[in-house]
Amino acid sequence: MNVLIRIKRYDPERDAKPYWDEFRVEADPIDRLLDALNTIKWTMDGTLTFRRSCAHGVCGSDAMRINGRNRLACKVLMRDVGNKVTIEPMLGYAVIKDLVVDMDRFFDKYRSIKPFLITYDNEPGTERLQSPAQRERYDEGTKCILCGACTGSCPSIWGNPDWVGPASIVNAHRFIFDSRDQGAAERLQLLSHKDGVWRCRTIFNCADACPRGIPVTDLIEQVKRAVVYGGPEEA
Amino acid sequence: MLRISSGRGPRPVAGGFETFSWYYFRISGALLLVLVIVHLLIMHISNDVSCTTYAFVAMRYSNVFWRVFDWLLLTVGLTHGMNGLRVVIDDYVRAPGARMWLLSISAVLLVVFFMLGTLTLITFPTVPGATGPLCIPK
Amino acid sequence: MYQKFDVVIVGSGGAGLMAAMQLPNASVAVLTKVYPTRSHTGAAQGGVAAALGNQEEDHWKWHMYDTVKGGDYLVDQPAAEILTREAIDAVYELEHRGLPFNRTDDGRIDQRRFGGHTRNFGEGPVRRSCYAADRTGHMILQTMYQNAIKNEVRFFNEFLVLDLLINDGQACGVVALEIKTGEIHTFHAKTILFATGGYGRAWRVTSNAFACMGDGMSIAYRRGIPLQDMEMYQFHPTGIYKVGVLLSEAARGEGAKLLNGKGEYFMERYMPVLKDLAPRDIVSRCIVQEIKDGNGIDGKDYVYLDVRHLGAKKIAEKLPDITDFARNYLGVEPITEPVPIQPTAHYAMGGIPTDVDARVVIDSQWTPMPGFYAAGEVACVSVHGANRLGTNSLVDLIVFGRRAGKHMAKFIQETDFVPLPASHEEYSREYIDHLYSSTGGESAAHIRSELQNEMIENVFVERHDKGMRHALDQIAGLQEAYKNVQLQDKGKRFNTELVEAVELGFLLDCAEATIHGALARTESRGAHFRLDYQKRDDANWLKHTLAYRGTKAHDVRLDYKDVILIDDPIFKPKERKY
Amino acid sequence: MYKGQSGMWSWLLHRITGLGILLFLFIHIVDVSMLGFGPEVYNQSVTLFDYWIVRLLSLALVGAVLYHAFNGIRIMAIDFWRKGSRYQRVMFWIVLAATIIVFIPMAYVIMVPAFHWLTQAPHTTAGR
Ligand SMILES: Cc1cc2nc3c(=O)[nH]c(=O)nc-3n(C[C@H](O)[C@H](O)[C@H](O)COP(=O)(O)OP(=O)(O)OC[C@H]3O[C@@H](n4cnc5c(N)ncnc54)[C@H](O)[C@@H]3O)c2cc1C
Ligand code: HEM
Ligand code: SF4
Ligand code: F3S
Ligand code: FES
Repeated sequence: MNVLIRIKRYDPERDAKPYWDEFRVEADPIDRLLDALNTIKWTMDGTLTFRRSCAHGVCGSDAMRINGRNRLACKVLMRDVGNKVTIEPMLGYAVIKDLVVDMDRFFDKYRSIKPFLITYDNEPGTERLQSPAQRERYDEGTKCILCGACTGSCPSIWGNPDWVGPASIVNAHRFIFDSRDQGAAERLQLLSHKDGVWRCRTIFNCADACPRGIPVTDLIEQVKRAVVYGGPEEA
Repeated sequence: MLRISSGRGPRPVAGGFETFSWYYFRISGALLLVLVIVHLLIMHISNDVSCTTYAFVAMRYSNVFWRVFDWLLLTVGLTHGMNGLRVVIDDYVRAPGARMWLLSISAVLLVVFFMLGTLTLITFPTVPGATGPLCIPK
Repeated sequence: MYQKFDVVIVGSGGAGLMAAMQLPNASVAVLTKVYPTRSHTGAAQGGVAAALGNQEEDHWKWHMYDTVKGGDYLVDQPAAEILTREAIDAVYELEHRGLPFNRTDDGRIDQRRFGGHTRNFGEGPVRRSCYAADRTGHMILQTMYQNAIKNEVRFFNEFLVLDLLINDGQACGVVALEIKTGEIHTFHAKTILFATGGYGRAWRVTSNAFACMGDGMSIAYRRGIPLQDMEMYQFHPTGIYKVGVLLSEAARGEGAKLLNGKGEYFMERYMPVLKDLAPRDIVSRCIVQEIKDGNGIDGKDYVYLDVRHLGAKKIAEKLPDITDFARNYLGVEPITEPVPIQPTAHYAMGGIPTDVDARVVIDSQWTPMPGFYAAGEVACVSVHGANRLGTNSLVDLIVFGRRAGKHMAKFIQETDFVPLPASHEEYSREYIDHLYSSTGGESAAHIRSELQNEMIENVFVERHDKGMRHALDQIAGLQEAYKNVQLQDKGKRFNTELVEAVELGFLLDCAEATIHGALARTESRGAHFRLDYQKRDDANWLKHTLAYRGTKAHDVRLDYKDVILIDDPIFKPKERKY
Repeated sequence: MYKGQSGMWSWLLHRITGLGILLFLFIHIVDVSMLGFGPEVYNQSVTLFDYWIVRLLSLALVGAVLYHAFNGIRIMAIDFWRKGSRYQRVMFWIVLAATIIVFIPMAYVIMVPAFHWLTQAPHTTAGR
């Protein structure tokens, strides 16, 4: 199939402002959109810039705005985009060049919610025990690949770049609801502040954007309840 | 037997203003649901707006219940709405200076309108008989 | 820019981060060309092997036996002992640091079967692979990154390391390109760890990420350090047809079977005991054999992986990602249809030679280069020998990553900084300037794709002299062409075209060493299978290849060092049967 | 423009209606405070409500209040009911439907007097 690909491009070194560029690419219907981007880069215009690594949706490098929604280019197939596709960098992040956005703030926010197991007990000689049900309790959050698609899709962050954002809350959830963790109180405290969970206005763009199928809003709501009820509720 | 970790450390200190604000939206929203619906029914359905004359008000306000009702509507609605305005300002106004100004102005507005409304409600005389028409003449 | 750290770790995959976790009191910099959580370790699905015995009786010695036998006896046995013994503790350490393993009903780490892992020295499959759904690597990477955050490790994200600095025989720093700005930086260090992963992108069909370009191997190789056993490259039997994306062995661990065009579960014919769970080299070869015998699907070059009999529930619970891949990339519904697969380039058993403390050794006499360490896929301790068992790579990362970290912690106490060599940035600057200014008109993408096609034609599951000579000639030509690579993007800022061109140079080096090793090794062993020498030849070839770079593709110097065996009859090399 | 899903539009509407109602509330407090100036002033101000354009505005107000109120319930359901976020999309359609269903009879009652005048010859001071 022959596809027209429109890409919003911007190289601050050369361009005064962003502009639209168009390419025609011959593609197989089950090719990934990432393959088409590579075809452009490798055979038409070497200056086109985007991130990619794993090419199968597990590393989180290539989140971008595809036909208006945040998606991973390596998880979108050509047959799903039709004859014309529009690609833009994600909103809510500063553009470094073309489709590459600055993720440093995103990772800073992730770091801010203490995304690591906090324990005060001594470590046992073998593994800590945890029942399959307790393990299941926080399973969804462990799927996160920190691609940033959710955070970039959230209208709250477009207005307020200081907001901690859905991805960080998902990862806070992963620890708050882990039966082995003892840092729930610290994290809930952090998240009850101004740029914490309350900036989420249940818009659900995040859950729609998440390439890992994480019910992001649901997890955020569980964290909100944990804040108001003073601790995580059981499954 | 399962050994699970002994506890979760300290419980979170309840609160923070933002938490309260979130809660307040919901509580006041639930209250408003009742207040606003009753209010709408009375003002727009069982009466036409053109009939909410001075006399009509006087009749209603001879009963303290309606004064309290309206005062609640005023207070809850205003605080709920102004809290909403505050959130919106926080969301969109990034420059700290401008934000401070706008937030201060809305705080002043809140106080002014609350006083104005409350004063109106309190100072309204309890006139026994109706003065003037119950509806605007057609 | 110039910066100074006690320890510089290049690579933030499992190996690099595991090492970083051992150095809480040192000044550590981790350099990585992608954000840490995007490292390739995150793609690992199946699990990490350790003889915990949570599901059934198991011993590290059984694990060691499987590792040695799986590696077709090209394994250094003392290293395999360390690997399998310390695996147990390393897995507990991961659990303590928060890794969300799947659990048994009594709350312990759940374990499942995996190819080549057996009970009681080969009697039958054993549950040894500790796993977290089918994203164990992802969980390892996340957990380690989280702990790095906890320990406040300094990260330099999107820095492409170009060169290793050596002064007076001692490693003392690296030079790197900051991708975002195009600036060159020097990192001066007492010790350097390379944990840069593999080079699967040398083949057209591969499970590896775009970032797996053999950077670390090539950088060391250019600095006169040999590469060991590069001919030992693993082709995983079950890559998604054409795309190469991996369908983990976990699927077969859970009971999936291979199906040929005649509707036959053919592995039962080849390997009566382990069947579909035989080691990867064998299964890959069986698939290629089936295809050659005309038993491919519709006579084509692929077969099926069949999970239908497992039932929708088990598939959804235990293999969610895999199902997702099949649906997404093939439009196949694994619950009702078999999935088309073919062997895919997967893992480098070879790499930078190291000892069991992850110190790089630079000759057949085991001479270490002070200050230089390597761990993970980039290194060759040799625990995988001629063929790695599934789940043993993650073990390698955590065990030898940890040993590297511990040894470096000691090393920095005992040693002082070595001054940087004169004009230390010169090589890197010239390299980059050349790429910017070249007008030769060659395209890096084109050269890369030629290389990938040549490798899959002639240096794949089955090899022979003629094909490999052809490949070597081709690569010599491609290396010449590489000198004339011309960039379209002349900008400094986030120039990924430049990055790809630099990486292509690395990839060509790795391919060159691979072919030389393979051409010389006139036997078949593990993943190295030659149609013209189909038998294993212990008398002549129970030894490791060391390839030293020459000035041109054709003049690589080869040397050899003995495989270290231990004095135990159980581990004596014998024929490999499953 | 980001192609958000229904939750984005529901939020945007909720925000706009909330602010709209607030604006009305300000006006309303001011006009009610006319009570303090005695019957004449106040009754004069009430006639304002009789302009059909103002009637249309108050119609908008009623619509806004209804949507905001119903969607408020939806938001609370998402917040406090564990399955809320799973059914949020359905609930959004219910909110829209409920808003319209309740709005129509109310609109009818409110607009009838206005329509009445529109169809009759003008004979009041207010109208039009
Ligand atoms: C699809 C797939 C599934 C797998 N499943 C399993 C499994 O189930 N079990 C198992 O045991 N093994 C598995 N493996 C193998 C295993 O995942 C890898 O061998 C292992 O993760 C390699 O880890 P590493 O730390 O050595 O390198 P990587 O994780 O590859 O990390 C390399 C790091 O080096 C950095 N880097 C590279 N070059 C440079 C440079 N020039 N400058 C700066 N930084 C650089 C990169 O940014 C990256 O951070 C699998 C592999 C694949 C491809
Ligand atoms: C009738 C019953 C009402 C209910 C059930 C209700 C409910 C709510 C709820 C739950 C929120 C919080 C939204 C969130 O956190 O995402 C909210 C926000 C808001 N409400 Fe109401 N409300 C009602 C009436 C009113 C009234 C009368 C006003 C105006 C005075 C008003 C103005 C606002 C504003 C301005 C916001 C902020 C909007 C935003 O942040 O997007 N509401 N309402
Ligand atoms: S929650 Fe989903 S969308 Fe958000 S960062 Fe994680 S994987 Fe990406
Ligand atoms: S889009 Fe934003 S507002 Fe909440 S539900 Fe998602 S984080
Ligand atoms: S390239 Fe890894 S997620 Fe798309």
